[in-house]
Amino acid sequence: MLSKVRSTAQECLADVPDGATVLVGGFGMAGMPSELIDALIAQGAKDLTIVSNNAGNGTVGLAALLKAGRVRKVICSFPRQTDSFVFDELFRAGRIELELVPQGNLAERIRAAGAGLGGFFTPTSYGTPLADGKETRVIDGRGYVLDYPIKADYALIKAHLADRWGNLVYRKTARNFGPIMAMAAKTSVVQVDRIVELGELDPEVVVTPGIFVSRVVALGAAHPTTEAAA
Amino acid sequence: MLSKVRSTAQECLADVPDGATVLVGGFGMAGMPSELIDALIAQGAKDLTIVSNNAGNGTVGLAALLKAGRVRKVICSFPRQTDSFVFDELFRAGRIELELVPQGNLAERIRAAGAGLGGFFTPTSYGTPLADGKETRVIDGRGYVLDYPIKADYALIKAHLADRWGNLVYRKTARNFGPIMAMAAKTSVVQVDRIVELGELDPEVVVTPGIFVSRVVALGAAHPTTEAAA
Amino acid sequence: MTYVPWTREEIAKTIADDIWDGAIVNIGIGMPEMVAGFLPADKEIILHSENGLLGMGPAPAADAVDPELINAGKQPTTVLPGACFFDHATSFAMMRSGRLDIAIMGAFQVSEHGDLANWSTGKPGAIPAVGGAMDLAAGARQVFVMMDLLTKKGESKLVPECTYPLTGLACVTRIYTDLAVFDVTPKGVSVRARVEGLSLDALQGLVPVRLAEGI
Amino acid sequence: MTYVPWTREEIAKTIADDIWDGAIVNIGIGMPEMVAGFLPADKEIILHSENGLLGMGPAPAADAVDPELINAGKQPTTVLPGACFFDHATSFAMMRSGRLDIAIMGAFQVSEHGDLANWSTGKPGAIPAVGGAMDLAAGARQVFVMMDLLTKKGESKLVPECTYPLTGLACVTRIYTDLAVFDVTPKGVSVRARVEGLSLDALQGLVPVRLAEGI
Repeated sequence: MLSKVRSTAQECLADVPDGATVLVGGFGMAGMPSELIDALIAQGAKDLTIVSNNAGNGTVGLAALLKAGRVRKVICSFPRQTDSFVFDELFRAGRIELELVPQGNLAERIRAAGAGLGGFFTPTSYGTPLADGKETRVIDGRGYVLDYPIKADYALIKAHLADRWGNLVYRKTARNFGPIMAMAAKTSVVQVDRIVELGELDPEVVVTPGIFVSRVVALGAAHPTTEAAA
Repeated sequence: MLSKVRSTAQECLADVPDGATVLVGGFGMAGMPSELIDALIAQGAKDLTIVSNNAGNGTVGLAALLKAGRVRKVICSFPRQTDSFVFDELFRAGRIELELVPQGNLAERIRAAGAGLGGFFTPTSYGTPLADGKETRVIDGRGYVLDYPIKADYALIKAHLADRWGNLVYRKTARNFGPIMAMAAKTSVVQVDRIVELGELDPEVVVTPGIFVSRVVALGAAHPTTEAAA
Repeated sequence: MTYVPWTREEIAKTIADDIWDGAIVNIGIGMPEMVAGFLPADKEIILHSENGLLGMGPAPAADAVDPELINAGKQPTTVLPGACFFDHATSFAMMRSGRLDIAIMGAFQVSEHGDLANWSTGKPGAIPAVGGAMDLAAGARQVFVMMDLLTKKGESKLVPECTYPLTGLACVTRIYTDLAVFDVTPKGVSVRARVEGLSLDALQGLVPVRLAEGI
Repeated sequence: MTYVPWTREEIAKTIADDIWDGAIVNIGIGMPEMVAGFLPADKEIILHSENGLLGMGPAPAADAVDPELINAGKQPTTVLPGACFFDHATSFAMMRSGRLDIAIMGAFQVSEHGDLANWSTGKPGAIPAVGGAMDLAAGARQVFVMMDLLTKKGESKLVPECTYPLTGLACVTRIYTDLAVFDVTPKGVSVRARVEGLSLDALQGLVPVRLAEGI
């Protein structure tokens, strides 16, 4: 019997090795897999490459992982925020590497890994400093930059509901990077508000097919849980 | 007020010019926009390039369009079927051009157009005769073929429900090429079973956001219409 | 002659009035956010939020905030009837494939060719951050820039060539400033409107780019 | 010694028995379709249909046919609890990114390196058609081929190099035939099973590829 359900966040992340590349979902706090990040901090893997839209806020979640000195490199689109002081300090001290990627190229590079592609030509960043050193090409009169997939060992994702095959539905704008990160990682780990019985999710409304999901763990909701909201 | 709703299939296709590239959805009869194809036949545009998974069955739909001598070229993955005699005859007579594309590369090339990419490296077809004459590259030890987007002037699609903004949901395996074809065409025309009020489609379950849809027309269902099936 | 620059509210209202019925619009973070408050009620304008929402509504009441329903500025938002959610790949596919009618963005500089610089001052030691600016620049059919025409030091931000790091090439189609509104055309920069009391000659005196009217 | 070739049912059952619990499998059109009938009830095996369905069930009763619920062979099908629908780009992304455990396909020829030829005989005048065969070959983690070992003329279909047009390079991992089952390994072709009464030497006599056992 196929079951991707695990009991704890710890169990989901026990095998993350040092040096792993880890995709971390979320845009702002929406879709941020906070409990999985906490479990990763507790687990102890170091020398990580973290791929996420931002580079941590305040002193919790990603920022806490960075603060613990466990991240070698961050690949993101927008590390600079009013409360990104943990990253700022590490970056200014030269203690963390940054690869800055335009948000849409970041999404497409993650998606390309999940689609098994070797690379793609994107118009975004053509003619800008973020294309420096990259291969470019004019196709049909328009300039493009060659970008490569971001393949990852793990993805940490937050979704709304899952079944034991790993089928997922998300909630509102918490969907953001979840579907593409699930596709792109060898092992995709998903924290959900609730596990439902197989067959409870309408086959028409599943957003991430279970084939892209390795492990799911129910950790409760971080949003209003009225019936209307669910 | 934004409304993509049109009254007739004819109205949806009145402006198709000679020489247009037209994406036609469907896999087998599931998702086949038969009434739109009939309207295209009636409309009279010729010298068309048709992009579809197959090249017509029997004497109706795509086969009828081909039979009417209106198609210059077919781009598809599987033209040879037990009842594809119309295509077979035109092809053997040298009266129609065929570009054969593996099914997944066909889907990805359509999707690439819809995602505004200039091209992508795919592992599929590497080392085979279908890669002859194409640029190839070994990336991270694996061989890839460079494929280009299939941009189209029109897409003819069948979905289940639409609202006036063009948001779509599909039904079962009739979804197939619909979502990516809607993205890839300058003008995407969708026949649906039924138009619903704005707000009736749950924002979580819309499959094709209305932004990718130009015109919708309600033409009734070609499947069981019990409440359970809807 | 003396003249009074347009206020930010006036600029925002001008932009809002220029958006057509049925347009799909992405409103950038910062100064452009003011445009949302002036969208005319008699037009149906659909707002795109690049984190994965089309059909965005106004900010919610304080007691209706949902932490999983936010906009690209990470502020709580709402949805209108007809809205839908989608993932990041789909959201940026919308941009890149030219489905957004208008993106409204701030700028450090715009060149006479429509090159845009709005993501980095290039200052050494600054933390670089780009977000979706380059994707919007490359993808939106029209890029409307909203900015003051002059820096605090009185230098024109409309320039022959940008000196700040570029966001995108030849992407800006219109520039709304406190002193004038410009169209960037293949034939050059055309003055679409000026504040009352500011002559074309006087405006030309402020801007090191050849200006004309009615191009 | 005499021997009786395995029937197609026997081959199909052997394949079905080799599929592990929880495996995600794409069953190709033609001879492989028989495998579906032998899937063991005590294992949960998830079937992928490349037209956009995971969790495919058995064929429906005649009165429960839905023309919008079909499999890759364009035949009516059903869904199991846990199934989901998706578009073609997603379906083939699953293949290309290595999420399918097994694809079962027919073949004209397989080379000792695992090269597969199954889409075209290269005959001039034939209508070429490829469908999803090349995508499955390039993407599935394991490709199981189901075929007769010999052509009607008695020529081996397991060959040093394919002479028919290729579907994919070095993709086949196991070959199920009417006379033997082979593993394609980096060290060569290993005989996994033979029909009773067919010695390794006799099998080697039929196949122009060096065979071994237990590689």
